[in-house]
Amino acid sequence: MDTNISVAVQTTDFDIAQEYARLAGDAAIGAIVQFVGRVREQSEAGAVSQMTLEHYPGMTEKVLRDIGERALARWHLHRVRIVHRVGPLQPADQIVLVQVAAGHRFDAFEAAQAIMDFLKTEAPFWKQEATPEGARWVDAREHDERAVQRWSEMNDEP
Amino acid sequence: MDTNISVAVQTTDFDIAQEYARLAGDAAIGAIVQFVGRVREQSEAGAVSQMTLEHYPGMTEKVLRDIGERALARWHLHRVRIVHRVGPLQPADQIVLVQVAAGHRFDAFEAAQAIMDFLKTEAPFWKQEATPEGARWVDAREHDERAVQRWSEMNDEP
Amino acid sequence: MRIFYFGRLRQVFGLGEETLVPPADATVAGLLAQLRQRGGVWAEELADGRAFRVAVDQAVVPPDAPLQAGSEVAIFPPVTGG
Amino acid sequence: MRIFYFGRLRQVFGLGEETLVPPADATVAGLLAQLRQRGGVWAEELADGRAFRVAVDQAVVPPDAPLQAGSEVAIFPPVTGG
Repeated sequence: MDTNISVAVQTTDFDIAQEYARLAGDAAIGAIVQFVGRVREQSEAGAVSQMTLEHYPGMTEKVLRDIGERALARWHLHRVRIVHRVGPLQPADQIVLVQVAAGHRFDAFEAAQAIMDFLKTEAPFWKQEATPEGARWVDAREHDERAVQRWSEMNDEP
Repeated sequence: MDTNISVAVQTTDFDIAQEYARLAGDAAIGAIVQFVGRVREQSEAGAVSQMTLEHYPGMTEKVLRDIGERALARWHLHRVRIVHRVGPLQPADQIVLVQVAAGHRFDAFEAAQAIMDFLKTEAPFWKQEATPEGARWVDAREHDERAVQRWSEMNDEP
Repeated sequence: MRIFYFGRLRQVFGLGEETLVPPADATVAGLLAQLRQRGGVWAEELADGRAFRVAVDQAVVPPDAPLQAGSEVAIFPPVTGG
Repeated sequence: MRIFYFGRLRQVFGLGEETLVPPADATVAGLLAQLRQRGGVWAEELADGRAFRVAVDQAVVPPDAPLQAGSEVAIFPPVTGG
């Protein structure tokens, strides 16, 4: 299954057109979902002038790959790609890409959502925001914990 | 609200990078979902060598815009873009793009799914497939009818 | 009153468009009854219980919807885009 | 046994990494008890009921998970990526 999953953790930006181009010409694919998460200029704490993402090298890649494998085991998917940036980012910068290619749209949409929900609650990334009141570590959000319950079958790890 | 909705029905291809670039630098956007539907080489009827999409000019654009407006009324969205191709298409060709930009991922994912479900059941497009047994009009699928029930609030049109 | 046919119905009827005067009762149901009287594929495809939709002025309507001389009518199979 | 700290905990502890011998009972709970004995921010941040996670060899584990001399341990706040 591994050949269908590709993950990357990087300081550099990613290009959604380039990621999409890898799927070009594959006529078994009927549905592609690309999700992009970006830095917002506003958070619960107020204006954000910069965001810095820290991670746990090694474990991050392992968790992302594992999330991809669980998605492939549950839905009919052709390919899963997850790219997450780390380091300093500015408002409007891209943070994360989840790209899922499937035969049908239900699989592609559900898998992309589930991957994001798991990434938000399992992948070892931590955000620190620079605000007018100084630097602030972002708190984990309860609604992300609730969202991940939707996919309870995917919680049963071997 | 209209300025946030853009629809196009066209014979020419669309470019997801170009569509995405329209959102560049907007730091109010935290989540973007791009869905692309493509022609599959296999359908229930077997191998597909070509697909031709017919539509009802005028009504199509009206229905797509109305679907976008209902999504904007229900979710917190910054922008909705729907592009649908008509005419002859080959396997792996792009058929439809739904792009939704929002502050948060739940809104972006749900709205994109709902828009596709409504498009599949309301927008006046008809597919004809060329197969080894000859041309065949694609049948409407019951699971699309069921899928659209998920968004029952959006069915209450004025 | 212009009437358009789309998709499989356009092909089966061998007709994409025609112009008729509104039926006596000026409703969609009256128009469908009139078309069925043509017999053959018309009676077959537009029979009660067959899956087709009618739009008046580009919005799908129920059988009791009114028709006027200037109405734009369309009859088509369930949609299959996306 | 290497121990890593991440995110807010790394900052509060003023420490990203250290090397310790496994605790007497060779469990995560034993290690946490030992760290709390340092007092101050250690006792405070690692108190029962505080939200933090422990990973051993890059997988999140419960408090009764075993530790070995070669274990890679990480202690961190709830994750906030994406």
